[in-house]
Amino acid sequence: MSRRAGLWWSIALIALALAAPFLFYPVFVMRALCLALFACAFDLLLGYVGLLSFGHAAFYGGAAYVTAHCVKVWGFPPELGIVAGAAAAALLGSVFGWLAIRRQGIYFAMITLALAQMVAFFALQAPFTGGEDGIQAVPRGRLLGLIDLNHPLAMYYFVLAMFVVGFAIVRRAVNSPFGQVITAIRENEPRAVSLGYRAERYKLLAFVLSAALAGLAGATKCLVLQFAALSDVDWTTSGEVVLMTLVGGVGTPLGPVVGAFVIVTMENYLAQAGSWVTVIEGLIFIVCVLTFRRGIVGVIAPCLTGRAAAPPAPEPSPP
Amino acid sequence: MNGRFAAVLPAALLAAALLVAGGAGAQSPDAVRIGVLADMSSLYADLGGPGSTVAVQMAVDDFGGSVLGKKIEVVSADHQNKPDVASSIARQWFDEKGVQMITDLTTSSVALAVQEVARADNKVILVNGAASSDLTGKACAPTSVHWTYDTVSLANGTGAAVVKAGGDSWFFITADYAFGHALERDTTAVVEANGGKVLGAVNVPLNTADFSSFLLQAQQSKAKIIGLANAGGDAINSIKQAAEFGIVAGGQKLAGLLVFVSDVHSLGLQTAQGLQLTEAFYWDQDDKTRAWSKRFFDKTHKEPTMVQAGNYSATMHYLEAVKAAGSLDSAAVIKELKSKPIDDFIIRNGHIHDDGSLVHDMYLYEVKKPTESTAEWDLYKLIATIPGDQAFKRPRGNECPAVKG
Amino acid sequence: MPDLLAVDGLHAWYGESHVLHGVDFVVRQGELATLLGRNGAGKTTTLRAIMGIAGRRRGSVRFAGAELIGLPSNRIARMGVGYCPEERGVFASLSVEENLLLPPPVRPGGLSLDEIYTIFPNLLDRRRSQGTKLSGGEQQMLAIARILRTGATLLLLDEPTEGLAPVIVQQIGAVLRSLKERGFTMLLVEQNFRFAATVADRHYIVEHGRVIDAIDNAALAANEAKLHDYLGV
Amino acid sequence: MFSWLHIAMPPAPALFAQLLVGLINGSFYALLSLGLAIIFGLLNIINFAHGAQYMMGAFCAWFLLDWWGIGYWPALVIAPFAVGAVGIAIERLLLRRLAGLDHLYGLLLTFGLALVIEGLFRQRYGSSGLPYTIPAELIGGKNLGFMFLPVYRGWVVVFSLTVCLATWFVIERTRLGALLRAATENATLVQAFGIDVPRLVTLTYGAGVALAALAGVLAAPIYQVSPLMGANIIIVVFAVVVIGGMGSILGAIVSGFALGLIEGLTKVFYPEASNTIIFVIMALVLLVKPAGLFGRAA
Repeated sequence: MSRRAGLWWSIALIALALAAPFLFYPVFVMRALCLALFACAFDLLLGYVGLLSFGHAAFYGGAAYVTAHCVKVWGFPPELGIVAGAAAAALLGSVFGWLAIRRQGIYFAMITLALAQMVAFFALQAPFTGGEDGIQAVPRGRLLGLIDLNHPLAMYYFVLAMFVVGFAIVRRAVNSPFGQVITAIRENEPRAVSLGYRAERYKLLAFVLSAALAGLAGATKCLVLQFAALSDVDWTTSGEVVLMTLVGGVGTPLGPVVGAFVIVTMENYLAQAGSWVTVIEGLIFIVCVLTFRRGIVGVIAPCLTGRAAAPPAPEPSPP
Repeated sequence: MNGRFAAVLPAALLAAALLVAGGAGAQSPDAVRIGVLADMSSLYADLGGPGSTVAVQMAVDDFGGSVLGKKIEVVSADHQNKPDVASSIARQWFDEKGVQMITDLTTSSVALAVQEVARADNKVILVNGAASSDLTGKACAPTSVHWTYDTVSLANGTGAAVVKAGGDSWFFITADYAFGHALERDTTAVVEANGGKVLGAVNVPLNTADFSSFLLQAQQSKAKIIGLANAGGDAINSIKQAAEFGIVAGGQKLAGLLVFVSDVHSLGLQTAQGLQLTEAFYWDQDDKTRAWSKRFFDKTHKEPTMVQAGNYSATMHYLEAVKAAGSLDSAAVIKELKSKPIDDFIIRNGHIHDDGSLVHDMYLYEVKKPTESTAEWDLYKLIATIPGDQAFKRPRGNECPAVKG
Repeated sequence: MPDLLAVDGLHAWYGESHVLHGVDFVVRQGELATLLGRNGAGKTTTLRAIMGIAGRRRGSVRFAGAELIGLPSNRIARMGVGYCPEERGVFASLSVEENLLLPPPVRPGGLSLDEIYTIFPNLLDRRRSQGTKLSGGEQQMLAIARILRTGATLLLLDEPTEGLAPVIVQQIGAVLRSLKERGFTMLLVEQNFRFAATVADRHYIVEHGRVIDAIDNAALAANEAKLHDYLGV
Repeated sequence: MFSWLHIAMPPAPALFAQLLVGLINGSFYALLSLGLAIIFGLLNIINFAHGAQYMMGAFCAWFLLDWWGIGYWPALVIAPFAVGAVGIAIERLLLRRLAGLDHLYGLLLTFGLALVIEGLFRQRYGSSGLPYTIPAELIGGKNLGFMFLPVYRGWVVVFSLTVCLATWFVIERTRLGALLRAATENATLVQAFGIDVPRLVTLTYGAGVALAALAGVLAAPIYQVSPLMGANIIIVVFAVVVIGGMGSILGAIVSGFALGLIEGLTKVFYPEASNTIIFVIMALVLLVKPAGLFGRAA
């Protein structure tokens, strides 16, 4: 990307992000931002470590439950509730990772799916989760005891801040020496091992980071929509994040964000299309797989910014 | 790419965003909007779904299409049984699209989530599709009314009548979900209050295809009545497989706690015959219901379920209350709704309690034998009418603060 | 003798990388020709390009007068070309006999199963074992044996001696000579020109995706110095 | 919650009945996972549309009866062919374009297909489903002493076991099967031997889909013929295939029946977990045997 074009794009996106609550319905944008962060966290694993997790809903939904419980029942302030949610997701992620990290490809996907199904079962059975009704009416509270998050704008900028923090962590991780090692492991694991890197330790670290960020997304979403429910931990949510990432573009900085916004917009607007939702969704996936395999960002971004083709490995560029 | 051109595309993106946003916000302020938030595409699409939108539109048309000098518009959306989707649609409807009232709200988790949104935004919701009595119990909200039925009325209807008819020992096959547990809990209380006893229960995960194992357990319990505390496809499959395993032929009886006329139609009389169930409405009750149902049938090619009919009734009464109150203000409309009896050809002898439950007559039906039926939709015969104060009597009291305090 | 196989200006690509840059040579009816060359010169790719399994290709490959470029590999096989790949391609999930019977007869005149077992008695003893349980030499025999049944007249053999003990290499040499007597035409990819010299009529030297020289077997001794230069041995 | 901590042991005959019922469910898992395993083996595609194709089989039986009065027995033959033909068209038009790509794309494409197919059927036939009655010959049941066994359920076990064994025989013991196994290992070489592998791939996909449709016809009289019937079962069937070892025919059959049994037992001892137990087993199996019970290590 030419430096100039990148700068303009950055300015436009930042302006859009800041102005969004005045242009669009804030809750819609907030929900999309949470899912975008979720997709970025997921893509850290798929796009850079090459591991397809089919159980990320466990971290997203698990964190939402923990945050909901902490805030509603134990009266945590919102910032602590979110930290608790993300920490719980990281803990869960280290258990998942410890069990699954030695497997690859479809077997890795299946182990994460199986573990996530157990989390979903727990969420259905455990007394504090409220069964399929979920934990409803979670208070948003006052941030640091000062800012009333019930105000839509306050909540929006808080969510935007959470997203920017999460996104920055992902970019930082990818562009750090750590990121280069995990990419090297993805390209050629035996070689990375022979160079003295402990591949499994790096993969596990990436997995836990991804889980924690997915948890951050889930916890934030819980405050936005003010509830945690079974659909958050359902396997279809795990499937949805895969779709968002693929539709947007795997392993591109903005791909998961674009994918999340596209899917959430689709869900929102197609909902009014009544019973045709799933048919239209299905057709879009088919078209994407047949024609847009590198995702929206992977295909379109190079045209917009004057690059001939998407580079095989993403290079550092600000959002 | 030169620098000047590089700025054009990002700027165009911003401009496009502004245009889209401007277009989206352009709602004419002088319309009254009613939202139908239903499961359009999944498990419960047949009992509510697109048919609910049709029923609400019929009510709007019958009312005359405008109120307080404003046009009435019906908007609808598919909540996909996901509370987060439902909640964000409801918020957007209330905050942005000028929706004054939301109806249908099938499935409890969706209704509970939307009820919280309505509470926060001080808007009216009239719940027709969800069963959980928690909506008017511990989660009750001042601006919502639970219109057609709830787990308590289903339990009282089927539970009490069946025990009185001699079915005094029960075994439950329960959907392992909050509404299933609520149905089982409320029915158990009714059965025991009427001198029956519950021999056991088995919790079945939602969307289980095969019930034979659970039916065998029910069979071995030797209970006279097998209570099906489930809904939709689960209820259909359990009834179908009970027939296959000769449960009914073996002397045990099924009691469907949440079975709709669409389910019975789908099963066919051969399989469903003899099943006892409770409904708030049946198309073939009298001339008025038949006349209205015929109009509904002409549009949808199906007879209405109690959820769809309830949506008609709720919309009609809401619009009348708006007219009487002369205002769209939620508190004023709810006050108006609660001040008068609710009595039309769908909801009989009703009035709205402080907790938001609409207390009205319910009916115990038995599914006809194939030989008794004269037409495709001739499915039920009336066993008993349950007066509202009996049907909606909570055996364990109510946790709603508005009632307690 | 007419040309059974005529390769003319053959180019081939693997993805973006251009591997063959215009290969030309002929194999006459009843002859055993070899492609000699260093690792990575394009010998295996030439065989794969003839067989139609090398990705994109251009140029001309004529077999018994018919053009093969543009045909899928199964059609090429059906015209009477038998292919024995590098690494032998013995199927692990098939027994020895299933491996033998796998390639379908494409034209009359192939060897019968009995004839094959006469040539390769080891395979008869082990016909029920799993294909990959055989020793390397036996696997190589199996890989050659299974294309004899089909009636193919041209055999493409990719380094049949690779990694085998000298005594096995000798056996394979004997097999190839007897096949030649039976009238098979063969194109052999080899790195081991000493072995090639014992079986072949003619040698083509492949370098950088081209045939750069052709040497008759009879003239091999005279050209040994040149050959050493080409092959770097 | 956790009511299983204090449950009573059921009497032995009751347990036996539960095992038999579990075996019946297992036969559906076996048939469905068999088709999935065959497709995965040769196409390297995780066929997410398998549930939708199972549903189409059931609907096909219903169409035959409702539109032309063609009964269960002919449907048992016609439906697999009809739905298999649809599968062939899908392979030719769509899946073929994904050859050689990561199997993630196949999964996504078939997932999209499943959404479209199920959405269209639901649009037309609603969600509560349509009734299909048990054929007259198989109505009724036998009292086995410990349980009442509907004749139709007995037929399901016997028939699907036969189909499974026949499929296993074709794949492991015939020349066609040898071709399939060989093409699974190295399709390029098999094609270079003169086999039209693309056609083999198409037919294999068709056969896998036909097996799904066959299971659908078998299921029609037991379950409601509903557009959603396949969506609920597909994820479980995946788990079954993974436990057996991706692509392993024997693994799919054995683990299908075995998991039916285990699920049956769970329905007695801890019914709430009967949908989750398969995933617990999958996690355990993959931790101990990474390639599944019958899978070859990658």
